[in-house]
Amino acid sequence: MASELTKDRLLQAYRTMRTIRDFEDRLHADFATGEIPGFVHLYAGEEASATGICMHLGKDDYIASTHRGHGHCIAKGVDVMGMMAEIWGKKTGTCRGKGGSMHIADLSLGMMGANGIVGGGGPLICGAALAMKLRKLDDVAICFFGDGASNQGTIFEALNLATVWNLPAIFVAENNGYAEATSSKYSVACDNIADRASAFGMPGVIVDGFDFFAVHEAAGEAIERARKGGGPTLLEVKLSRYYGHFEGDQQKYRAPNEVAHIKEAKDCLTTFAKRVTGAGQLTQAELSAIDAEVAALIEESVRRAKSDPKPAAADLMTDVYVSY
Amino acid sequence: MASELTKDRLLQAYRTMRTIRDFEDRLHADFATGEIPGFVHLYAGEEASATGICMHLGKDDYIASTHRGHGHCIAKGVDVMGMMAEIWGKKTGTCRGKGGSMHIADLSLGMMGANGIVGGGGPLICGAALAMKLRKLDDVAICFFGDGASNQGTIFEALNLATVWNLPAIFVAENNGYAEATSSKYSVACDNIADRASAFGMPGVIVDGFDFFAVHEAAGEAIERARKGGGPTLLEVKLSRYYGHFEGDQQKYRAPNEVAHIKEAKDCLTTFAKRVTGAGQLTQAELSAIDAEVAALIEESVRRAKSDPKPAAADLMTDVYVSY
Amino acid sequence: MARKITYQQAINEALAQEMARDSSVIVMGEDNHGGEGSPGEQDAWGGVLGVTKGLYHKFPGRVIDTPISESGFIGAAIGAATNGLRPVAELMFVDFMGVCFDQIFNQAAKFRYMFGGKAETPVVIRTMYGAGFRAAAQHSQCLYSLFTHIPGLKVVMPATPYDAKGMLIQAIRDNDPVIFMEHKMLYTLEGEVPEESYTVPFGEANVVREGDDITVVTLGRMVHLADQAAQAMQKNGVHVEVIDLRTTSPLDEATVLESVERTGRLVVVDESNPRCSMASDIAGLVAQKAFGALKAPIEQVTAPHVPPPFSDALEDIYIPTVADIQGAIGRVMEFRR
Amino acid sequence: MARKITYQQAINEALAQEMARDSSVIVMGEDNHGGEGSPGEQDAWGGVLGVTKGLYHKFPGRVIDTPISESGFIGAAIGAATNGLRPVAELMFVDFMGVCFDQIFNQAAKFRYMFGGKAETPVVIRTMYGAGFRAAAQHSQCLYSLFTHIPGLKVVMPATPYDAKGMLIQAIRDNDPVIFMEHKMLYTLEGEVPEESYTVPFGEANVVREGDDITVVTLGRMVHLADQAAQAMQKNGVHVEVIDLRTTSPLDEATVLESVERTGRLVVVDESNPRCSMASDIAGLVAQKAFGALKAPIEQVTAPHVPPPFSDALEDIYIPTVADIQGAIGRVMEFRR
Ligand SMILES: Cc1ncc(C[n+]2csc(CCOP(=O)(O)OP(=O)(O)O)c2C)c(N)n1
Ligand SMILES: Cc1ncc(C[n+]2csc(CCOP(=O)(O)OP(=O)(O)O)c2C)c(N)n1
Ligand SMILES: [Mg+2]
Ligand SMILES: [Mg+2]
Repeated sequence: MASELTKDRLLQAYRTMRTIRDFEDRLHADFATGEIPGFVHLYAGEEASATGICMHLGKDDYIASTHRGHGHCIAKGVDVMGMMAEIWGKKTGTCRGKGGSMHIADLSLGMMGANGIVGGGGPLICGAALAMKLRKLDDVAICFFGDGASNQGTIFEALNLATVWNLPAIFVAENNGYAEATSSKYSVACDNIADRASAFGMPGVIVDGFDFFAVHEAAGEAIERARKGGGPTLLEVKLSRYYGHFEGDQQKYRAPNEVAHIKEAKDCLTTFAKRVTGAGQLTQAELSAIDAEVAALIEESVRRAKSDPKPAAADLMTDVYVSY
Repeated sequence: MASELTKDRLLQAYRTMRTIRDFEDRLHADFATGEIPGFVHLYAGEEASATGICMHLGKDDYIASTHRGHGHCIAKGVDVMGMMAEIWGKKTGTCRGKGGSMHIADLSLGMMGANGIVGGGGPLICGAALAMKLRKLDDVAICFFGDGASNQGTIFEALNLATVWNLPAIFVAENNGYAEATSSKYSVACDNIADRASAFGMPGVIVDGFDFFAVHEAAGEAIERARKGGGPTLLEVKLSRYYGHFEGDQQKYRAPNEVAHIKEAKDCLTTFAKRVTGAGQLTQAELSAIDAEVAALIEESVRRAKSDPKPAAADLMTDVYVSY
Repeated sequence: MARKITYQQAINEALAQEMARDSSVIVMGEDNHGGEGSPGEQDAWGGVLGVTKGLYHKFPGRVIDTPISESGFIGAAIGAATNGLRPVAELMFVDFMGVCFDQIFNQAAKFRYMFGGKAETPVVIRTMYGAGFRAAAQHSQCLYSLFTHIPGLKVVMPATPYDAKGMLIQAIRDNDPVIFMEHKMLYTLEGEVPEESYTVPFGEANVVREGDDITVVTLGRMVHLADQAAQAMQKNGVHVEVIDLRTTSPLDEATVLESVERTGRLVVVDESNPRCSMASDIAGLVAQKAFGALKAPIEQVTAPHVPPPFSDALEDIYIPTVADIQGAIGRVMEFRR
Repeated sequence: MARKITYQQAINEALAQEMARDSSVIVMGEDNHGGEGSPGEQDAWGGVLGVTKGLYHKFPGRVIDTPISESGFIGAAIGAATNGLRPVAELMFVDFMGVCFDQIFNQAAKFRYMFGGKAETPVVIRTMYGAGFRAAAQHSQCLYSLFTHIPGLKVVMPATPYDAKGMLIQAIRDNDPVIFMEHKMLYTLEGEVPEESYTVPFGEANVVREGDDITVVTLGRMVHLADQAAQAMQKNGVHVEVIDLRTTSPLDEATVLESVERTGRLVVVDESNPRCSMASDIAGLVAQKAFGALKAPIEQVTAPHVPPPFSDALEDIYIPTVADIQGAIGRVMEFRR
């Protein structure tokens, strides 16, 4: 519950969500100018999910992310400067410019990587969790995946494996209603993704993904259970993405004003601010201060990213193998 | 129900089950002499499943089978002489000696093939069913798979696809309790495979696989629904295999006398015979006559298989492509 | 002069003409129309880059969106091909083959042989390959050598709009499983394409440019770079023969061998990683069957043995360049025993 | 004379010694002990052919049976390798790679590069390959060229019990993902194997037999057939150098090139299908880098471009034979320009 979170934690939550939002809004703007290379999938609108979940995690807990990975990275503590530089293809990037938006990773922070393969993270997270279990750590491993990914064999296999091995793993289905242009109503053969949990002998929980507090609480319970050896959970977070599948998507498959209505009624940042200021936990001034700091941070990250050097030709052939 | 089956159909059911049993018993014996090459997985004990299901099918209905495919083949009407010759590696075999036990197929009879890849048949059956639907036929397509296969991604994907496309497909999980030496209690993360049906928006049905009549009835309902456009069903058939995973398996993972007890208490042929003779539907003499005919058939199939020619060297390079 | 359309339009036209001709042809894949189940427009995407756009409205019920389960739907296309349909399934990026390869190489490719010649599997798997999009390691690979290694598959790599149309029509009519490789950087390439339907047969390489000094064997997008390199070399008085393989399986050995017999020199240009590649395949072929004619080492121009990098600074040197090809041609021409 | 054990025992011993030495080493796969959840014996199987037998009781909790979900558990092994373990996962038959290839080639193989050098993935995937078991098209393939094509993977193919032990220990200690290929027909092969632990480094070919007339480059089970062929040729006065590559990635180019520079003649023997194979890879290498020394065409001896057939009558001619190799050696020796 909101009341359980200290002021510092509330500020942290807001800062994380705001950072993600600004990071993505800025990429949206910069992509339009043609300066940003490659495929870019933005997380704007879904901030409460990554934030509410990752606030429970330390750096030895692992997460596996998706093609839409910026939010998970930021929430797990990956350096924003490095991320921006990476997306701009610079040598100073998190992956030295070799990965780009779809492959940002920082294993030293338990961030196993965004992933260009839909469903790719499911098995990997089982492995991270297996290692935790065999090494007798009380860490947890979280697999983020989308509604589209929920139909991929790798995710099903991972769900089964997690229960068979009683792993400290949480499967977070971020259901934003679409896989590219395809509705989850079409692609998912049952009503809710969480309904699939029983097929894999684990609890299934549905949570409102616009509500940071609801996500935080549901995730907390699942993570607590996992840390205590209680096994995996399937957590379905219902939310929406504000931008297209990737930058450039015209979104003709969506209802007119669909996004506008959601933003208006449910935006996670707006509802969070309303709630914490209404309850007297934080002031608008405190939030505005964060807004300003985040804006400056993002501005600085872009400034640096633009001026940072590209990888050198010699970098092409390194980092393929540890040895030879 | 038993009462709905005509005498001819009862005789057919018994003949099919007896043919499968004798075919497998004979392979077991011949394998021990070292004459039969390759991996051979026997279906003995599970006859009521293939028979009870395939009796509802015509030759335009499709089935996809597994590595344990002889029973499905025989029940679908594949020529026993050709099958035996195939398993012996002869040119007269169903697949001209190129496939062997794990790849017997006869597409002209809607038998899409045994399959050496666990779970391989799931997607294929969706395709056969999609073709039926688009071609506006009222045929059905059946995917046989094991408890072990029920954890394979391809099967999960196929279950989802079948509902998404509302296909005339039936998924028959033949749960014999083991995948090789691994118990389904370990590998399947929920109590019954049929419990997974709800995760894929389809009815799930459990049936006693030793009881031909139970299988026949449950399959009949599912097939009827599918033919009428009512979509897929997941049918879990609980049964047991009498021999090892493959020939050569010592079966140390099973309880002592496990198989003996099951044979004693539940054998599908014995219970079938008891029931139909008890109800006065068939006489013991009629059954014995079939026994004798089947024994002669199998004997003849082995005799021919032994004396038939092997493929010629020139056969190595044919049948790779239709053209060139 | 004939009408000019793009490679992408040529593919779309081939699909439309074959669907009109034969009602057993269907198209399926992720967002192949786009918008299924959604509140907005159907045919919202027409494939991730719009290649199948418009087919949905022309052929009701025959352009099918799929869930993201490549084993499931590619396998379904294969199964449907055994039951009277001629499906064209789209594997969006060839890089995703790893989640569905079994259905392709153990099922579709082997049915005919395993079943003693009694199966036909007329399925086409269209897929997008190649680097240049800044799409990084999991969306920029070539991987055609993996399919070429597998007996039972045909592997088709059109380099021009003309070939894209004619070879896709051939692929659809062909009774074997065909992997149809579309280079993402070629979609916007324009070229002359007849409006009427036609086929380009498999196993017939295209001599893009004739020359007697040296043979360059290449395929896919590299055909254009090789041709540019050849054109540049012409100015130095080097007459380069450029051969576009067009299909890697079946392979037109005769055209390659005949050319090298004549020129005595060979460079193979292949965008993929080098090990066990088409470059090595062709080099090995010639070193065995046209050795007597060879006057110089066979040079292979390929991407290096590293995954495709993201940054343009790296990707631009990862992909073989015209200069790389010229360099190889130069070295081979200069070789003296 | 040192102790003799089988190839299979050598693998088992390597696993046991490494598990004893390093508690982060675990073993997992389908029935790697066998009997999990079952009423009877645990360690009932020890792998489908008994290769991992006995480890279960020696290393409680560290030999893990898996459900049949290769993407799931191979991917889990990879994930565990990024979090402090050194898993040895078994892909029972290499033919099953098609249901889990993505985890191997897009995940494990690319982590290090995609992540800018900041990942290590010390996973070993043990798998069984090759023909001769009458196991037909889906249980008899080689497929190592597919892994070799992929940058980021190491591919290891021991031909002897000695190499099996030393290379498996090296694989486990290696910090890159390693595909460890075990030929099913070699399991019963006996050879001298030291009891103590040792490693055989990767990228160092083994000159099995020295000779100055012709070089035969080969790998895996074919090493033994090539050596027999060489022995037979010796009687005709032809001195054949036989090189066992031992690893296809990394590749010991130097040993191959040095030998061909000396002999001027090359036959490559590879059990796999021919297209884009190791045979073509080596032929291509030599045709580029040792061309000047070549006196004759490079012959490739491989299986034909067909799936492995079931019947012994066909399988025996599908697999390259000693006679095939002798024939190729003979032809290359006789070649005169
Ligand atoms: C195996 C695989 N198939 C297809 C794709 C192409 N693709 C990338 S994202 C995406 C949609 C994913 O939808 P979802 O899982 O709901 O995540 P979202 O984009 O909504 O966050 C698709 C089809 C891919 N990257 N990998
Ligand atoms: C993809 C794949 N993984 C593993 C195997 C090896 N294998 C063959 S049968 C089998 C067990 C199958 O168990 P189940 O599905 O329960 O069928 P059953 O043998 O009991 O009929 C295994 C693991 C295989 N053939 N294919
Ligand atoms: Mg989504
Ligand atoms: Mg079973």
